[in-house]
Amino acid sequence: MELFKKILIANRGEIAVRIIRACKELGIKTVAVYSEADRDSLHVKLADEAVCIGPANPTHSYLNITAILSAAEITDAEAIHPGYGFLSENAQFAEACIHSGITFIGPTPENIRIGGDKAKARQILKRKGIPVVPGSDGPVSSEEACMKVIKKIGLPIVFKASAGGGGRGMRVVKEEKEIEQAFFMAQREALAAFGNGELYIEKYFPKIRHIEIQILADKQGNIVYLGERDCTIQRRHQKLLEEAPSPVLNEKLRKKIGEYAIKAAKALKYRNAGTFEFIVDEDLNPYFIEINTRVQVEHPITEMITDIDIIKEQIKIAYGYPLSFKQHDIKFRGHAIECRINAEDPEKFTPSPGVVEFLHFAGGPGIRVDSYLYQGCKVSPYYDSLVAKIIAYGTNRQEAILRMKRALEETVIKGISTNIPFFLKVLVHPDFIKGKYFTDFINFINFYK
Amino acid sequence: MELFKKILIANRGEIAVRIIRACKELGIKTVAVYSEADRDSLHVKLADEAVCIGPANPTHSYLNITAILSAAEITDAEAIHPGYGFLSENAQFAEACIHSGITFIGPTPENIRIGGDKAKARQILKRKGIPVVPGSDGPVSSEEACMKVIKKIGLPIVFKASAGGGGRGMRVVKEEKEIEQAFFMAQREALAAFGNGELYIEKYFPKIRHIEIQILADKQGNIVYLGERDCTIQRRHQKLLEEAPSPVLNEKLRKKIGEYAIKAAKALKYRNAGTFEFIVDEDLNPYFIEINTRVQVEHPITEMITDIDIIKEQIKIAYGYPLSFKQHDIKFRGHAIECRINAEDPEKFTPSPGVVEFLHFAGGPGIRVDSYLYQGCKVSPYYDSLVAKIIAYGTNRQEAILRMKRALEETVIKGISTNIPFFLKVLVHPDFIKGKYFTDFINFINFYK
Amino acid sequence: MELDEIKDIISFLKQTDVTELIIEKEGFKVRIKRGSLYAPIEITKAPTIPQEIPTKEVIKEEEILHTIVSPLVGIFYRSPSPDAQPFVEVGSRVEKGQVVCIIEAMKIMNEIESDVSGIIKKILVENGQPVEYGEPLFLVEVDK
Amino acid sequence: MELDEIKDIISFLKQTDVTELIIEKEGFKVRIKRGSLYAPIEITKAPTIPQEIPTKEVIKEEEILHTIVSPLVGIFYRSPSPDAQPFVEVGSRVEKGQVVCIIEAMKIMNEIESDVSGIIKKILVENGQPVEYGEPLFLVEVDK
Repeated sequence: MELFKKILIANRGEIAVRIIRACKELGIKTVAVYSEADRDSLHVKLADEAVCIGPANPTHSYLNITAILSAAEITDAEAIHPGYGFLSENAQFAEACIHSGITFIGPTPENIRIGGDKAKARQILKRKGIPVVPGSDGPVSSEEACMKVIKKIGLPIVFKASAGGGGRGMRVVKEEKEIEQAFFMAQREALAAFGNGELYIEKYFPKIRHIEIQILADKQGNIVYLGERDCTIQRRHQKLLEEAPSPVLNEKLRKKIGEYAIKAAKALKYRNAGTFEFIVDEDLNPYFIEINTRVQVEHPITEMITDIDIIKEQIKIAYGYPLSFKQHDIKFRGHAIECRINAEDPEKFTPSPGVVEFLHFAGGPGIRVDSYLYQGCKVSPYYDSLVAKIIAYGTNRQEAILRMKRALEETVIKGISTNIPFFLKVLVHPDFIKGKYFTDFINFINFYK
Repeated sequence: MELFKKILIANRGEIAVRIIRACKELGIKTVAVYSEADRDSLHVKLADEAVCIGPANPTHSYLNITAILSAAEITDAEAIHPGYGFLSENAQFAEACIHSGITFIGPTPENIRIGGDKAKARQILKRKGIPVVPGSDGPVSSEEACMKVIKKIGLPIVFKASAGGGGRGMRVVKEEKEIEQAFFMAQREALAAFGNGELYIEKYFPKIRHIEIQILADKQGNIVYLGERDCTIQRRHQKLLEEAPSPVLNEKLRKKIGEYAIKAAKALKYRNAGTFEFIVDEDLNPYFIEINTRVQVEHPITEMITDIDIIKEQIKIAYGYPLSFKQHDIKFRGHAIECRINAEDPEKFTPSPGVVEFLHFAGGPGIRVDSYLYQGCKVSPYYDSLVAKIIAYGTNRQEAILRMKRALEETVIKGISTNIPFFLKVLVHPDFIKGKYFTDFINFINFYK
Repeated sequence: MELDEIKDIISFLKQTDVTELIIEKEGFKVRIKRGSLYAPIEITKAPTIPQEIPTKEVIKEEEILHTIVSPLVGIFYRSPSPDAQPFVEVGSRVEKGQVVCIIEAMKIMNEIESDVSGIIKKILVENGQPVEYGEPLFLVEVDK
Repeated sequence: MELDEIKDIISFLKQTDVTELIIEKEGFKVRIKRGSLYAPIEITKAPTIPQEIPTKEVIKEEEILHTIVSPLVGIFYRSPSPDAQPFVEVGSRVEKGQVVCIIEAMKIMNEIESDVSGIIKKILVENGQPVEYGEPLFLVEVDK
């Protein structure tokens, strides 16, 4: 199969390692880029070539478009994979790649822009008949406009930033008297965080599940969905544990949401891999919330149950190949769970950088480990605290849970603290075992036992 | 699911770890047994309880029936899993378990006896219409008897020991004048190795593939086959690399050999997991050669392509459950390869015991590692040199090969030598890539490059 | 030798794999030991049967006392039958070859003999308790 | 025996498999013990771009010479155009702020200035060669 000869990976950590592995298995040479703090990082060791692109501060290295494109140029890389985070959802970067004659492995700049403008995405998809959370038609710019919307949908509501992400610029309003202050606080926060104070309103559901649909779209216009991921176990809007399939979706609802995602992707002329996020309320009504225009951290659980390598598909699509399978070829099989192992205090969730003094990952059947750790490596305080993803596959949900538990019990990471003790509590919690949990689940875990 | 409360694992190394993992995932408590040399071994650390059963010399520890049954008794273990090697194919041990009221997780003592008497197994299955390698009907005890058989089937032939295994008591005869000496040499060797000099004759095929069928049989008499494993890559009858499915079998032949195995298992009233070994000649004619009445080292590749956990099935069958699936429920999916990582010189194949000073196993999609290694552990000179099994799964054979290659390239084991460099040569060899190889393949690998 | 010189050596050692350095010079002796390099191997708690042996004590006393260990896996009994007197008590004199306890394995009672002559100083296992191969049973002060 | 001699011995030992060495000499005693090494981390060969920097030499000379490093990723050019004279040669005097080379990144020519005044003692990169961020370009003997 003819493909790119060389790909530059504009990222670090586990996702850079993941992409390098896919390239190796496709016979593609790899170029790692790294900051001065990452000189001894695993992605640098595994790549065929490596270029130092700046100091530890990501603004001057992993977010430095010029340095990354120069690195691609001096190494003759034909394409760039951005991973997640950093420049992955930066439309300007995608455009700069295209202008430099380098293939950006991801969606089009237009797709990325829509993904970044949540109010607009809501509007477009609503017009296409996809249910969105009741709320404003596009941004609201004044208190009066707010009141109008609230009169229509009722309290509680949530203010969200059009450019938002990670919970910043968000404010829940439960009583009328809180509206004014919440509006201005959210606006100020959004402005500070994203340089854009635009807000929109959504109805607030206290008991929801977070369901996302993985899609793949080729340049020929073929689109498939690879089922859902249930990402309901979160802490402050940061996902911690994901599972596929969702324990609450039935076959009919799965198909319905999947087809919403396809319809949305078609409407947006979406290309490459993407994720359409929905919330599902207690009565199992789905509402679209946003699009993630990149590969997701939790993509491996979809790979486990579909037997499709999402990173390889991204590369093949970017090269110009049509998808080699149709929707009806995709078979779901078994159950997969991912735990995001973060270098952090398991009770206070504060980061715990340091040197890994001893490392032993679990092995055996059904266990996949995606990590950049090796014994003796440094976990840098400059970047994300995600150090490993442990993925457990089972023929059914119960087997996946028990397998994850034994894998976490086998795993030893010394020198840094991790959140493994937290997951060991989740996995034996009766609500989790029953599959009956919502985004507030973490409040029911007793940290001090 | 009601099951045993506690199982004793009468083994060490990676297979003991494998069985402990299965027990943990079934909620069963585990008892490890260990020799004085294995006090710090991984299986001891992972088990709920551990009992020292003797000195390093396996005759007085892992082969010590009294010590093992006493250990089961003092820990109240309800069942014993023997793994492979050691006491796994010892009918007396299986009987002693039964007499002590402990469930032996494996076939019946009668099954084990037939498995150990190759000449008799040949006879029985031949009578059932299963093709066996042309040769003697049962053992030959005199030179005259030999000559009669040879007149019928022609040269070359091979003498094999009825009680044999691992190539001992075997002699190939290509010319008539060699017959006498070969007969007496093989007889002497068999007597020395197995305390039994009984020989039988088989036609010798220089170009063969080694194909084995995994079966599962419950106590209710249901039998299924889980497809074949191609174990053709060997060195002195020791398997080194296995793959499933075989690159040479077609759907029709797969079904034919699978049904031979079922027929054979039925004829022998076989119970639990077992493997029926066949050779397949250049014209794709299969001939039964022997039965392995235990779990095989290479069982994971079957697990990867069938999604069936063979160890868990063994335990459920031993407890008395009927199989939860029928033959038509078993779906084969993708391709899996296993490399047996031995602590040995990669060119001379001499053992290389020592302390593992640095360890880094590959991770990522499609890679499974079954190993008892951890950084700092000892690889003992007393036991088998197998330290890890690296298993690569791919949606097709090419992906599995490339994935295995990148996994071996990522793996770092310091302090001991391993045969990883050997596999890296196999995986890029044109005959291997084409799938066109026979049991003499190893002769075509250039060790001194 | 000055403090700065020592500091200098320590800094230098950090870049090497030297773990111990002793310098004696002009009535001056410096010993630098680096360490805790290998992380201790503690994969998971590995509870052994029976409950924890009081290792510290045994090892301390082992230096002067002889240890009789169990030659097989089984149940430790101090007397030939439940009603009988124990074979030995703390303070008993034993001769080499004298039976000191019974270990039951596979319903067979194995008489365990002392491999030295001397005085029993300590009995390390409770009556009826399971024992492993090689597990310490008695401490004996050996005759000189 | 001087400190430098000891350091020298230790450096030498690193290339051998000797684990312990005791030297007694003229009332002087040195004992060096190596080992229990953290395994050196060499996951796989990690070739960096560009080809190997002559690290040893640089580090030695760095102690006395100043290194001008590349502030960005790109292509190193010694002269403003292919036909022009190089900005500097070995032996050239440079003033702080003087342009010493060009690094081309994204078709833009970035003039790189010396951050010290002194004499160019070594040019570490070939004309037209790609350079990383932080890569050493020149060694300069700084004015005292």
